[in-house]
Amino acid sequence: MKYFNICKEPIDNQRVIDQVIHHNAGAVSVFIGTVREMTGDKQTKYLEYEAYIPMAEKQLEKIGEEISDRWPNAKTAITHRIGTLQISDVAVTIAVSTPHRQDAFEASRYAIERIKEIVPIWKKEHYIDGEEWVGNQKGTKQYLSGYPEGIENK
Amino acid sequence: MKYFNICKEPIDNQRVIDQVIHHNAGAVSVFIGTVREMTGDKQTKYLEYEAYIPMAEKQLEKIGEEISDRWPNAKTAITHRIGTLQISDVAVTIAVSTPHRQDAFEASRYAIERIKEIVPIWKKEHYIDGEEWVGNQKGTKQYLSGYPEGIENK
Amino acid sequence: MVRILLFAGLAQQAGTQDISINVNTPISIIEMKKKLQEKFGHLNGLDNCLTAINEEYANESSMVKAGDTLAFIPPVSGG
Amino acid sequence: MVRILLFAGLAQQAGTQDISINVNTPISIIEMKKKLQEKFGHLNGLDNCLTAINEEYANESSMVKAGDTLAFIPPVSGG
Repeated sequence: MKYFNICKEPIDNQRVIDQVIHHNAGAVSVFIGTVREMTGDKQTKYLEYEAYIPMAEKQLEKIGEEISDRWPNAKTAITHRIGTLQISDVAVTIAVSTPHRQDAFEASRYAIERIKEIVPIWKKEHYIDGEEWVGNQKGTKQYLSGYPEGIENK
Repeated sequence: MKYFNICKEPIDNQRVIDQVIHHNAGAVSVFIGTVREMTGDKQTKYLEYEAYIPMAEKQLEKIGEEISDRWPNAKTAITHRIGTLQISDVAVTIAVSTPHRQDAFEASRYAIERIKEIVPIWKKEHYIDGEEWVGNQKGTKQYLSGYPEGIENK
Repeated sequence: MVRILLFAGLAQQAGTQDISINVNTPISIIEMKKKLQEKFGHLNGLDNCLTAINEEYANESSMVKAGDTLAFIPPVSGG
Repeated sequence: MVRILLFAGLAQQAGTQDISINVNTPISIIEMKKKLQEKFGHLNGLDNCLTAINEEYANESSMVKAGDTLAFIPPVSGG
């Protein structure tokens, strides 16, 4: 299985975890994003995720590289699911192993924040009373540089 | 399976994760502690963990209650393995689910720090060139109150 | 031909995800956005979305040429 | 009888994990530590280890009585 993977089937968390466990890891921080039913007073029926798959996998890999730059002994694996997801389904699983626990927590958290900034994946909420693409589709946020945060022109 | 569990068999991470996933969880932060081979220049051959099992399970449960007090919508499950563990074996798996990711990371981290303070479990390192019980067995740390941090006389 | 990819709300408005547009000489992304609006009418969010050429983020003044794949990337919402 | 539990380095030094000591009237943990040292000789780390009576942390002045379980808890190192 790829370390940085967009998939259409349910995610096997243990397979993602196994990809980062090794003899000098002492800590693995795993982040699992699941489909939540209630957001404020809005009730979700189900979600749809769409991705620009080849670019999304490249961007996930880039996040892995950023983590290795910041936490030199870290090892990262990320799988994001797309398609239709029901309440409690796993949308994303991130596993980061490091020799010591503080780095694992920080790196795992870094990964999910970066996914939300630079990986071309989109979520459509299907609520009981309507649907919407999430992520500021109305265009009120400006990317003045043309790049998301931390992505530079090469 | 118990939510707060001391076991002698290999830990099934997915079972611990499944215990905290529910319809209003949106984030699960999982911490997995594994046996690391090198600590500085010391090489571990294997570890032995010992526990005061009934009290250890009560203390794990207490950590779950502390988490629920601090993060009201959190749900926690913790399994710690004892006995002989080889390099890369999983010693502890903590899963905390919350509606939003920040709380999950914080609570999961809180849990591992508290385990290291209040849960009666001991680790014996079997190095290539000797063995030792870990945890300041020499008695240089004083518990002046007679209680570990955050445990009060009732 | 330049291959154009649209996603999420943009694809929904345009009614397609994947089209090809003929270009004789390299043109900027700004110019390509104009061509798209000529073809589909106004597309909400096109003005401020990100873009990628051949799977790498680009900016509005980047040039696309025949054989390139240009993706319009609305604000992402994975995770 | 008070049931005494020893763990980790303490159990290793004493050569046992689980013994019973007769008490006629309740005695403090400090006094029980003295009894243990009479029985086993000096035990490294006994002085500053934590204690639990019936699976709850206690302090040195807490009293133990017949039927109680008293555990001596060296600095913990789980996780």
